[in-house]
Amino acid sequence: MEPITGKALVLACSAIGAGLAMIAGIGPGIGQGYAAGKGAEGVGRQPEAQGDIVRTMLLGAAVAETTGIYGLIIALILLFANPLVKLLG
Amino acid sequence: MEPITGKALVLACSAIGAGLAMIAGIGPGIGQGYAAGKGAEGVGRQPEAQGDIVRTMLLGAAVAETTGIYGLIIALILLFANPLVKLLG
Amino acid sequence: MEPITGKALVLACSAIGAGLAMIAGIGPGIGQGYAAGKGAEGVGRQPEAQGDIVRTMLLGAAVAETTGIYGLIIALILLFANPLVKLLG
Amino acid sequence: MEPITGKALVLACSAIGAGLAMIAGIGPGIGQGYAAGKGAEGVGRQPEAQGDIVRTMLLGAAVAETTGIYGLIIALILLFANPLVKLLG
Amino acid sequence: MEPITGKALVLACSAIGAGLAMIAGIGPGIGQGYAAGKGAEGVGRQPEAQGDIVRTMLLGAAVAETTGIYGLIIALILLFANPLVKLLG
Amino acid sequence: MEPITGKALVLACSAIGAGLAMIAGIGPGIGQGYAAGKGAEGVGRQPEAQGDIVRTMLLGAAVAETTGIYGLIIALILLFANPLVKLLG
Amino acid sequence: MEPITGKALVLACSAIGAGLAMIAGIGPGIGQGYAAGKGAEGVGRQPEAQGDIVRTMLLGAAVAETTGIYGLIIALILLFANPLVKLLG
Amino acid sequence: MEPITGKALVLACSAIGAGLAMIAGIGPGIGQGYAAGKGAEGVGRQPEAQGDIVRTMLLGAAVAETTGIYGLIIALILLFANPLVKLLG
Amino acid sequence: MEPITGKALVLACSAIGAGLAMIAGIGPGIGQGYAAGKGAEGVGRQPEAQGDIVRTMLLGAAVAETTGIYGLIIALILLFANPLVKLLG
Amino acid sequence: MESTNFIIKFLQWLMTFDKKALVLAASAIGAGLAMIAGIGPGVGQGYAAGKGAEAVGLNPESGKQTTMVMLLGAAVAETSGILALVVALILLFGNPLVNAKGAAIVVAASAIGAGFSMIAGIGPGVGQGYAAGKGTEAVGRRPKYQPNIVRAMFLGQAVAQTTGIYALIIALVLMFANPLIKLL
Ligand code: NA
Ligand code: NA
Ligand code: NA
Ligand code: NA
Ligand code: NA
Ligand code: NA
Ligand code: NA
Ligand code: NA
Ligand code: NA
Ligand code: NA
Repeated sequence: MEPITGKALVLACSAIGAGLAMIAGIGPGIGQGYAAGKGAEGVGRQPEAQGDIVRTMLLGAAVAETTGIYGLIIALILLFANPLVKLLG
Repeated sequence: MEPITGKALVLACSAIGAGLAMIAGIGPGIGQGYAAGKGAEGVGRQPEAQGDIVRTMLLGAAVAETTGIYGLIIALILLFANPLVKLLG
Repeated sequence: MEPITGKALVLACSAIGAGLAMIAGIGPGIGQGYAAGKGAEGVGRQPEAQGDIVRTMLLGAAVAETTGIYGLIIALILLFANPLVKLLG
Repeated sequence: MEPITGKALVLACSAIGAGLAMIAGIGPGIGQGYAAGKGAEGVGRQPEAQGDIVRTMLLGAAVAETTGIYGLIIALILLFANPLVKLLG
Repeated sequence: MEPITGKALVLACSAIGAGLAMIAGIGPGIGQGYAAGKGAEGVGRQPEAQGDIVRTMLLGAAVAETTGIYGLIIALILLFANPLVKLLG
Repeated sequence: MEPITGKALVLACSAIGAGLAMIAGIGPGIGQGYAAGKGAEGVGRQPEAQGDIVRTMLLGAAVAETTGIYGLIIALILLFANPLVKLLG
Repeated sequence: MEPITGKALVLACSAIGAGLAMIAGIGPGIGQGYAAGKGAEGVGRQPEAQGDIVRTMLLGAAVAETTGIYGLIIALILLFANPLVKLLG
Repeated sequence: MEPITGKALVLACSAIGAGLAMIAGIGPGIGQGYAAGKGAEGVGRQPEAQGDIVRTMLLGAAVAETTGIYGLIIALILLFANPLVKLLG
Repeated sequence: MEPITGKALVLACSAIGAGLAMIAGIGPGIGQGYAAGKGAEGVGRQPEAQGDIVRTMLLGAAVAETTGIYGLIIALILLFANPLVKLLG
Repeated sequence: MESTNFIIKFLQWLMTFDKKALVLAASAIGAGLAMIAGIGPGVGQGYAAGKGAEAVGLNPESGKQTTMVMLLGAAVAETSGILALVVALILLFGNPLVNAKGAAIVVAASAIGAGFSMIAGIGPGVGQGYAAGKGTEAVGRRPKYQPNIVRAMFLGQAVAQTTGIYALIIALVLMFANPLIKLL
């Protein structure tokens, strides 16, 4: 009979922490979608400025992606390079 | 009588973590829907620019999809290639 | 007397994970509803462009559906093809 | 004295999972309400296009309903055709 | 002395599940309120179209109500016709 | 020492379920507030249509109230006519 | 070591339930604030209609308050007239 | 047999805390996406002011990033320089 | 075998509390992003007023930052100057 | 007596802790929950900031006046954030529950309940900030009607505050005049 160890508890909670961290992705999804809509609207109105509009949209969307990436990085750390388990010794 | 092992706890919390990660999908859903609405509006107003509008809408929507995909990937890792269980040894 | 096994814990948490994954559906619901409203507005203003408007609305809505489908797939996997239980051995 | 069995735990968590899955209904509620508002606005402005406006609104609202239905289906599966309990054996 | 049985656990979690299911009601509340606002605006602008506006608003609001009703039905099933308790045997 | 009975667990979770059900009230609060704002705007613009505007606003707000009432009813049932406790026998 | 009684568990969960019920207050706060903003805007545009605008805003805000009050009532019942504890006997 | 120690509990909850902290990233994602959309719109309308528009958009987006960074810092502290474990002694 | 001490429980919950406090950061992220968008729009329209627009945007964004800072302060107190552990004695 | 029932086991595990530790641990979570209210002022004041920037651009000559209205409205919208901060600081530095009599689990749960309650403050924060933004916009358009506009804005903001006050009252009752403890 192998009981639940401290290591197992840390790993189990890391799975939940990884899932929680991904929720940050709601933000870039909404924001970039807004930018997509405004970009599409702008391109329809000023087709001659399409290059500038799409470039600005993509630049702004790249900025908006960062916190989603932060969440992904924290999740990947929890899953693949878990520093908490190492701390347990 | 087979008690709850550490492995079972990690796998159980992985199921919850996978579910949590999917919540990120709220974002792209809202954002891309906004883009869809703006695209439809634009196409109605400037039918001659339909190609540009739809292309910009789809490009922007592709960008907005990423964090939803991140969530899906983390969920799939938790379900099918769980690194936490391997760490348990 | 049959106590709680590890298998039961994994299956119980899979039920919760499946429920959580469905919450992603909030996004497409809001987004596609926005597209529906913009589509209806556009059709009222430019009845002659109805075909283009509705087609763009539906194309955009299809894109917005994906993360809701991802959530559904993860839930169905947890319920009907649970890989975590198999890992338990 | 009858202890809590694994079956009871799975069924208990299924009740919570079913409740969580229904939360998806927030999305279609907001989205379709937006469509309703835009439809009412459009009908007031272009009464002659009422048929087209209402048809587009209802088509878009039907698309927006799907993720709410997904949530309902997962909840009904958890309550009435629970595959997790069967897996318990 | 009557200890906590599996039946009690299922019923306890059914109470929480019922509460969670009601949260879906956020959606129709927001959406129908939006429709109400647009309807009031429209009636002020085009009083002669009041009948059409209110009818469209109510039709759209009825569509937006469904996911709130789904949540209510799941809650009522959990409270008054709990199929999970029956499964316990 | 009086131990925890199954009845106590069901009643305890009913308190949490009742609290969760009230969260539905977020929706009507936002929606009806939107209607109030649109009504006030409309009355300022078309004072002569004040009667129609306020009537439509109130009709729409009544529709938007329903899911808040559903939540209240489920909470009151959990608190004052708890069917789950009766099921415990 | 002080044992937990059933009564203590019910009261503890009532405290949490009361807190959860108050979350409903998010809705009226947002909605009435929207109405306040629209009212201020309207008063700036049509100062001569100030009376009508503010009256409509307040009427609509009163309607939007109800679900916040429902949450308060449920919390007060849980705290000061707890029917669940009485059911415990 | 190594049971769950206090250290393990602190580390496990740190994993959950780190995940929760990342949720802050929803905000910058939405806000910066809005800025991206407005920037794209502005660049389309006043291409001659592109430099000023993009500079203002990026300046504002940098300000909007801070709370996402705060969340990331707290998560990194919890994972890599956990002061709570040190307090345990 | 060393049991979990009260100190460990307080520190573990402090990690969760710190994570929860950071969620406040959603607000400033959204709000400041909105301000960034409006600032970019304004600068495009009235380039001659760029100084005033950016100054007002930054002043307003500074005001909007405060609650994110409050959350950060509470999290830092929980992590680095935990008054609860001191109270434990 | 070793119970096999996991709920009893968990509750017995909780009871192995000192009452004070249990209450303090719950207070840490309660303080974190209360801070979530800060979402509201952040969104609302950001809206006001955007509207302020817009108004100043459209009407630079009344820039000082519109900025003043923006700050006034935003100050009101800060309320929920301040109230949440105060509740969190009380839980951390002047916790009345630590010395409260009664069952540990009820006292601990009250700290969490107080934290949940404060989350309601999101609403007034968002709403009052919206009103601040609209008020700022309106004053920017028609500066001479500032008194009327600001009066309507404040009146509406006051109405929007109520659910935040209700939540504060419930939190204070749970912390300082807990009727549940007495029921035991
Ligand atoms: Na970012
Ligand atoms: Na993205
Ligand atoms: Na998608
Ligand atoms: Na859909
Ligand atoms: Na519906
Ligand atoms: Na309704
Ligand atoms: Na109401
Ligand atoms: Na910031
Ligand atoms: Na602030
Ligand atoms: Na109020």
